[in-house]
Amino acid sequence: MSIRVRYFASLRDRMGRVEETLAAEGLATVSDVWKAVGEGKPLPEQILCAVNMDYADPDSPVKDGDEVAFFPPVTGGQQRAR
Amino acid sequence: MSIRVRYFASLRDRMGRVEETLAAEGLATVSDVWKAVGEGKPLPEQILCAVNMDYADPDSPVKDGDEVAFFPPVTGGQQRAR
Amino acid sequence: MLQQRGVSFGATASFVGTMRDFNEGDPVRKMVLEHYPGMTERHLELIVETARRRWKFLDALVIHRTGEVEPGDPIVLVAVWTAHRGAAFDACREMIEALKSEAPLWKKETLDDGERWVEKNTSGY
Amino acid sequence: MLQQRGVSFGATASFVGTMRDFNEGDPVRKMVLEHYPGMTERHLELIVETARRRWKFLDALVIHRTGEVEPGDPIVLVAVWTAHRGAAFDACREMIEALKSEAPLWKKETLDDGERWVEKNTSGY
Repeated sequence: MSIRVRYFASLRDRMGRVEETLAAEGLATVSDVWKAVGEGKPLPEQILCAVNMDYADPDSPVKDGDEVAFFPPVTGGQQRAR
Repeated sequence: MSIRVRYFASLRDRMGRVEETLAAEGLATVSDVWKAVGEGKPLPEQILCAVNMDYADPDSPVKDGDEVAFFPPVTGGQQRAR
Repeated sequence: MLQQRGVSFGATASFVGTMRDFNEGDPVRKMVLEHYPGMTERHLELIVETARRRWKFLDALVIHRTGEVEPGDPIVLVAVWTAHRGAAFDACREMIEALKSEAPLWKKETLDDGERWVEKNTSGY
Repeated sequence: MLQQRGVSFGATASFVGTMRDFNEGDPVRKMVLEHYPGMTERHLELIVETARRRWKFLDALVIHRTGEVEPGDPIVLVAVWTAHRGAAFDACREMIEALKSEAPLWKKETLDDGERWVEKNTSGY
């Protein structure tokens, strides 16, 4: 009956929280989840999302028990050389 | 007053000797050296040559004191994968 | 280790990415590498599997450091063992590019006057 | 060693070529790597210098084994340290190709029924 929402890196700092748990009612897509946690605003284009640890789209479906994550573009690997 | 001639790998086996020293008189080019050691035949196209450890051509000049080497195509590095 | 992987491979290509002490014109003192436990590991495995299907290499290893690192520390290793050297180079390079664009990993730098998240990644060269 | 080369480089690419136990359809028991003392060393250095001018990398290492080797033994190592990973991969690959075509080195294989000189080299892939 719930969806776990997690935030990483700079987005976590901006949200001011590491994770939260939402009631699943009324949440059909990743986009719905974001609206629920992000004060109703649409998901910014540069924010990535994952459902159950697979990359997802704003339109990807979510269901009870899912883990949804939001995070900024990834920056792993070798450090930027500049 | 002499030119040292060296052979490597399969060419050494074929020549039956590792090196020899020739009198420099009458030897103006690598090609002349080969004719002197190779029973008068022209230098085969696939045989590589070096003068004083730098790659050379049949037309490269030689002089007293030089070291001339003849060898087959190189096969270093990773083994042929087949 | 290289020598114990059997005798049917002839080529090993590897890449190590190391923390530099400068970024965007600023000296960097240290760095924290954050990951998404579970998802990061899964995506590193996926990168190996994708490359294995494409190049039929014999073996590959991808290791990415997490947590605090200092300049000079290795951050990422990609190693590939194959029969032919062309495949080893191609797969190794493709895997590090895939890792940089797909694996959930983020860097926060400590500068002289504070911290900052690295916002975008180098696209390669 | 990788971690002690300073903090201005960010990328290390390396290649190891290893002796395989099969060549031209025949099992190979061992191999002798012959070189031209003096000329071989000079040409390995030349390969490093040529690549250094072309890519401005920070450091490079080329090591080629000589004498008797057995299957699984490493034959050649090329390692390159640079700031950017593209240059590291490109230089490493170019250097191993140059080594194979330019460095005076020859292989003699020991088969089950005798010995043979390897007559030509693989052109890359």
